[in-house]
Amino acid sequence: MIDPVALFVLLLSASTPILFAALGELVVERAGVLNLGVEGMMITGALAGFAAAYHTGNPFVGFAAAALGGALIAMPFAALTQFLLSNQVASGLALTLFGLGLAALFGKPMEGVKAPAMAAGPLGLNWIVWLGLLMVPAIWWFLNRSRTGLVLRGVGENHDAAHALGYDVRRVRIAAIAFGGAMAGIGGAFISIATVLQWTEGMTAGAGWIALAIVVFSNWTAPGVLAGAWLFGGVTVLQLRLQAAGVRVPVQLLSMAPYLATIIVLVAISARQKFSRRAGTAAPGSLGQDFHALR
Amino acid sequence: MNRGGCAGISGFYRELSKQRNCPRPSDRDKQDKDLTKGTNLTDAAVFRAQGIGKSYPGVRANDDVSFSVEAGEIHALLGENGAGKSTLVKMIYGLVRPDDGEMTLNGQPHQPADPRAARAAGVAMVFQHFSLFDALTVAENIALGMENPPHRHALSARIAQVSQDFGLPLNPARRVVTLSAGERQRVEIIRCLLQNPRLLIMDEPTSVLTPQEAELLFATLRKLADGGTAILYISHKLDEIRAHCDRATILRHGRVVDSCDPRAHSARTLAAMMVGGEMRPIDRSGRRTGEVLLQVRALSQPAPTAEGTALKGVTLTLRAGEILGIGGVAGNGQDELLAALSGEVRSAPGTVLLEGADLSRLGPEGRRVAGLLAAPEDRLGHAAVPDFSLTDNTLLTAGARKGLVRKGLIDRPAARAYAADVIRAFDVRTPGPGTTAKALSGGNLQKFVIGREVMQTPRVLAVNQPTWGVDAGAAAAVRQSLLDLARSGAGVIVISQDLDELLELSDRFCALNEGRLSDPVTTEGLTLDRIGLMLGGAHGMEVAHP
Amino acid sequence: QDEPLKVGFIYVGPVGDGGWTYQHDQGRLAVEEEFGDRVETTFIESVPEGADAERAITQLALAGNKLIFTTSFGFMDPTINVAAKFPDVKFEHATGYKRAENVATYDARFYEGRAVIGTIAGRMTKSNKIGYIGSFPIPEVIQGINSAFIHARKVNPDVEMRVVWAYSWFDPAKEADAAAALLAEGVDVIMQHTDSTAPLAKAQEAGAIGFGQASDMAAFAPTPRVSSIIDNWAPYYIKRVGQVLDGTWTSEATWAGIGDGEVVIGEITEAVPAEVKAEAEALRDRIGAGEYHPFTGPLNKADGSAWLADGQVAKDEELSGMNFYVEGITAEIPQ
Amino acid sequence: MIRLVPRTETPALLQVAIPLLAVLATMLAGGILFGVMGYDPVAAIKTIFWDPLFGPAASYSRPQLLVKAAPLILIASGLAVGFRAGIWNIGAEGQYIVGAITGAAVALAAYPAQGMWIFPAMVVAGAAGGWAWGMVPALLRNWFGASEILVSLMLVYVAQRIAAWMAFGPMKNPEGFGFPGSRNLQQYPPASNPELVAGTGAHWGVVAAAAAVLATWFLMSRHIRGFHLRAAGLAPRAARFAGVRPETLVAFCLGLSGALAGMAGLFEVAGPAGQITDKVGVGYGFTAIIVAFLGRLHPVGILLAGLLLALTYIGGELAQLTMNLPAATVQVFQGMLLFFLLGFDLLTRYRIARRITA
Ligand SMILES: Nc1ncnc2c1ncn2[C@@H]1O[C@H](COP(=O)(O)OP(=O)(O)OP(=O)(O)O)[C@@H](O)[C@H]1O
Ligand SMILES: Nc1ncnc2c1ncn2[C@@H]1O[C@H](COP(=O)(O)OP(=O)(O)OP(=O)(O)O)[C@@H](O)[C@H]1O
Ligand SMILES: [Mg+2]
Ligand SMILES: [Mg+2]
Repeated sequence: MIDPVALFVLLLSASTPILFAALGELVVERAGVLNLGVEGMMITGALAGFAAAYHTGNPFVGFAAAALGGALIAMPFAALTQFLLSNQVASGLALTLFGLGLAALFGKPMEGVKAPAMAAGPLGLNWIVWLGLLMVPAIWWFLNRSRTGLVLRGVGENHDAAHALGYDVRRVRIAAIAFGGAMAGIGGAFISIATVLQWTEGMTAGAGWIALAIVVFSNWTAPGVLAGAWLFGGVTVLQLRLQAAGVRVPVQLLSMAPYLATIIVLVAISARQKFSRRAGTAAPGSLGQDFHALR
Repeated sequence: MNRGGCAGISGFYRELSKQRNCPRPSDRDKQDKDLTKGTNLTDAAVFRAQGIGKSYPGVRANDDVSFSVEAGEIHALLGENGAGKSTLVKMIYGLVRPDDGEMTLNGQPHQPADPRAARAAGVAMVFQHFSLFDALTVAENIALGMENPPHRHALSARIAQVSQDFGLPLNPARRVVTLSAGERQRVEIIRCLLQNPRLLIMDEPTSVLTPQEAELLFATLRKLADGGTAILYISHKLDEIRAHCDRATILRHGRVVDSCDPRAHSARTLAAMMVGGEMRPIDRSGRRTGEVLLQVRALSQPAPTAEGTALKGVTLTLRAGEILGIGGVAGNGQDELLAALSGEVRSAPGTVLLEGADLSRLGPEGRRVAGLLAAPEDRLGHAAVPDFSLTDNTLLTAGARKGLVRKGLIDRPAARAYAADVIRAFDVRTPGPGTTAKALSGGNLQKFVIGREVMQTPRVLAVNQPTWGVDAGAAAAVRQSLLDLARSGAGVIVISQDLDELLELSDRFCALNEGRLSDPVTTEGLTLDRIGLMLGGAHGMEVAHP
Repeated sequence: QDEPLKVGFIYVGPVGDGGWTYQHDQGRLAVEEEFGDRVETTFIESVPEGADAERAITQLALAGNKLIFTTSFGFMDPTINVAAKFPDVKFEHATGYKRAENVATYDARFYEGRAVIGTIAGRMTKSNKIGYIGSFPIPEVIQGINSAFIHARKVNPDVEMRVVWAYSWFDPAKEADAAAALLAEGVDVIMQHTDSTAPLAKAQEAGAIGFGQASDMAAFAPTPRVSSIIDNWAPYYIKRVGQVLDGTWTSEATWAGIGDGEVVIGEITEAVPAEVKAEAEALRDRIGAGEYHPFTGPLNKADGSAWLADGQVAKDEELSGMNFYVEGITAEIPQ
Repeated sequence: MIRLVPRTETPALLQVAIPLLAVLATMLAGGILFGVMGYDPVAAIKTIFWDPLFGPAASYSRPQLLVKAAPLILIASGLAVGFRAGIWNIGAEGQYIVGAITGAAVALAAYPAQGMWIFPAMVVAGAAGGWAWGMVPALLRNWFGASEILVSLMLVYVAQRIAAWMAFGPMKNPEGFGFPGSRNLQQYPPASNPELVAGTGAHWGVVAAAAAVLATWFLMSRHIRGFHLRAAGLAPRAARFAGVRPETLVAFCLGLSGALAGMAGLFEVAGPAGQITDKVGVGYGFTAIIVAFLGRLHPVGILLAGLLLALTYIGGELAQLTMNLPAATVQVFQGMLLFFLLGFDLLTRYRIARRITA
């Protein structure tokens, strides 16, 4: 009744914003930083990207601007957590508030206009969808095969040791936060530039929080993030698709499912770590902790 | 394999170096130098420091420090806690920048901007606390410590190769979290070796090692030294230094106060040089054992964590006025035994009895009320809250016995007074009870922690590693206070890896091995050979043949 | 000349939402335009339904506003509560059913507009499948679905209606996914009762058509947006402000539609064939003139039971509690 | 060059000065922002910070400060206890929602009975609901070591969907013409939480918030259990050595903060909000985290921070009303306030010293 291939194509687009944001957050968390400000960075990217795309007429310039915007708005968070050693949970929440508010204020002139249309990429899918898919192996390779990725993991795993070996923990983390901001920005811009083609206040509607859940679901791995993004996107798409096909679905219950699944996965990996001698979760050792080195 | 054999534990029993009934590792090594790729055997100084100074707010950590390390030499750096040893080597490694003075390496000026620059110049360092990444593999850990590591596969091959050459087998694919303390140290050493360092720095490397592991370490160091590497070695274990080091530079309050050949001095004179005065001998007099106070019966417990050790049928009896020493190498259940005594881990009914009363199901508070007190090994973060003032730290354990807490309400003036009492009675050097625990030096905090328990007049006090990482002066004070406590009629259990300490303090001695406690023997007349047998080939150790 | 009349507005969303709140604010601006110095308007936007609403409404009353429009269903109880404390202030609550001496209610007969665009949809679909994105299964939305379906069927007996509930008034990503799901089901016309342009953007990608909702969404004309159903509160707001100014205001329940200009059909673009356009406009005019009621029998309920006999017209009370589909819609309303 | 030197003791003055400094800095930065946007900065700041307290309509907005601040303070008091102990419940929003639902459920089940027992039973049910929702992450952490940060956050979304389900399904008002949302409890006197003294804004939630501040202050600064909590946050092993069971601690902290959040939800739904809707969670649970930090995790600080945040909400509404400042300004403002506070907070832990040179 429902063509699985078509469903999969739906899922690819639906999961793109959260995939970008979650991949970015993955890198940030792998560097040992918990940034709860994803939503604020996404909305900033959505606005910056939309404005740039609108003014230049080029959606790709828009995405570049979104990356920049997301990275920039993350900088107060970076400064607070890396230089002033502020609590990351609180700083992240502040970033979300700040980003949402700022985007709403500066977005006023952008209301009501339409973004330039984007030409479809291969197989009729948006280029950014492809870019997102490509980022999965790229980030996997970066984290697990590249030297810089190794340093980043080292910093996230044990910042004191990384510091003792001469790595600039702060610089690595600030770079990771900027990257996470850029990725979240692109994810947000996918909504404004590629999905809605307009700017409206609050248009990311909580996608950033889902991205955070996905990172946990992924057990801090890039392929896991893809799986998580597909699960979250998939459940939404599937229930809508079933509704469209006239099947009666318990929408509220289904929409809880990804969150429950995330909890179950989290419990499973935590339990594996707790009860077995092999290390289970890949949660970075220094995640969320302050780092302060005296020279 | 060399399990519990003569060479394996000889390094641990300092006396053995005098007895010479085993060849010293260095003697053996000299017979096969070809293992190392030594090139430079001249006695020119590899490293030289001239007038190095470093200030921290309120502290002159290093002041006009000058010394040199020569090729092929194992050079000890001695000094009390806070004498400035770590600061000095951190400057050599580029982690801290000196305020003044000059350093040269191989005759070239040495001013590393960061550790990477220092590594590039030929300096390698093993840290006081491990600088490893638990979740990463051995190969990844090593790659992180190198400037231009070869490709993954090539690196793994080299690690396998070098670790074989030095008799330190390691599997490059293992995750560090699964390794024992000794294996972890190997990772650090291999990481250094792969860089062919000119100068190798080791900051208190043996504090976490089993004797066999320590022995293996010295064998490796000697090999390296014979190959021309200069080695700078920091330790509080004076006998170890006397056995293995060629020269010693002694720091006090950041200044070089002496330089000597440690082999030519006794541990006591070395300690005197460090402290700058004579050490008072310990007074063991006037103790008599009385009735049974504490009984531990067939105490068994699963390992609390993946890295922990299970306790297996531990049984012991402690009498009034008696000090029971429990020896054994780290990781054989010391922490778990202390936790079972302190009540942090509750045990099966009938396993822990104080004066006949079953305390097994009581937590720490209940046991303190009953008179069973404890002081864990790690003072900062376990025995004391680093960020709390000393006053608040008294509330951690002394609330009930000292009436600092009544019906759940805290009596802060009483706590402050008690903290002041402890500070006075135990000569804790600190501005006052309001100081945070982390601001105290290790030795002073240890005196405070022990004092806090002793002054509660426990019936039984159990301590773990009471003088770990503590300098000679403070260590002597702590030991004396334990003897005094026993003299007053309490029972004391001392868990320690320092056999000298155990021989000095205890009336009876047991060995803890893989969570099993041996039967006690009287310390009087106990020989080191006998202890060696009791400790019995330590667990899971691989000692490679040179 | 005495003090200007102060008129306050409480919005549930931001003025910039481009939909529901935006249109209410357009109405406010129209009031300012109409009465110039004689009125002074203020608004508070993004007021959550619930506890904060009561305070925001009170603040408006305290600030001297004599007429206050509370523009979301969720403001119903707070409006009634505040009105009890300010008997000399007049309140207008949108889409609710509770009235008081100084509380009037107003709503728009959106279903009239749905009848018109339903006609266009029925004519324009080639796949004979129309998709409908619903926000929440509440009477207003169900009226719209039924009305659109009835009139699409009238011009195209083969038409089927696919309904997807987004459970949100505004969630662009979700709406886009809903539109995509409908398109995957073979739908080529999308109607929406949610506020973002995301469904139009999806329709554009797929070559389908859609309609502007709440606001004109002219940025998407001429296609995919072939027409729109616009909430136009301006006439009502101007009328009621005028009544307060000349002292003729009374509490009443207003349910106005195309005839009063409250529901406006946006320009039908050239993407729609002229005869279809004419047909739609004719229907619009007949409804506007009161000659035709979109819910005129014979109509059965989806379960087959009879609802309206031939020529019988649905009563307003029935419509305002509508919780069933008409015959021909196969889906079930989620409970 | 300047550098940071850890403090061994924090001067008491700083604890007070830093939040004030942060507020001043926010006013300054906010003023600049308003100026850039073309508003009169002085008037805007005055409207936000002064008018709710002393402006023309202050007699109304002052009590409203209490109404708005009460749930924030109630929730934040509980959260701060946990935060002090190193237990990160960031799911108070979910516990708030569940408490509102379970509390309202009692009322809806009792409807239309009359009785003195109904409201107390609702309070108990609300607290129990929040408690139970908080115990989920607690148990998962105790049994499996699952991070309570992430589990409690996930449970917020689950709770939101339960609320929507309730509003559209089981709890839908049968007399509501098919509209979502439960009966309005304000109109069911035995279940309502009205103003206790007219014109004060004080309802039972305000009383509970005040009680929570007092109780947590007593707990944290006078009682040995509070001492243990603080010890656990700073050095878990030391706390364990002192006699704290980590499992008990986790359960206590999450249970307490959950119960307080659940109570806050109930007071809100029975009082100011009136009914269960799909939007019953309006973000108090998240804002309370900010309040907890603004208040430096101290009960008195939380009291002031809750009032301050309420002030920015109400002042922000006034600024919309009188100056047409967009609603988003308040968000930016709160974000900045928190940024500044967190930034200045550094001074409590470190002092700034000039780098000593040779
Ligand atoms: N980062 C720092 N900031 C301030 N003071 C410091 C810092 N590091 C060390 N100090 C001070 O410098 C002095 C020397 O410390 P250092 O760590 O070098 O001693 P150490 O000889 O290695 O002691 P230990 O035997 O305990 O390891 C101490 O008084 C210490 O308080
Ligand atoms: N980062 C630092 N800032 C300030 N003081 C420091 C710092 N690191 C160490 N110190 C101080 O240095 C002194 C000695 O510290 P160090 O860490 O070398 O060892 P310790 O705790 O004294 O003994 P050990 O580690 O050998 O058991 C202590 O007084 C400690 O407070
Ligand atoms: Mg030390
Ligand atoms: Mg040191």
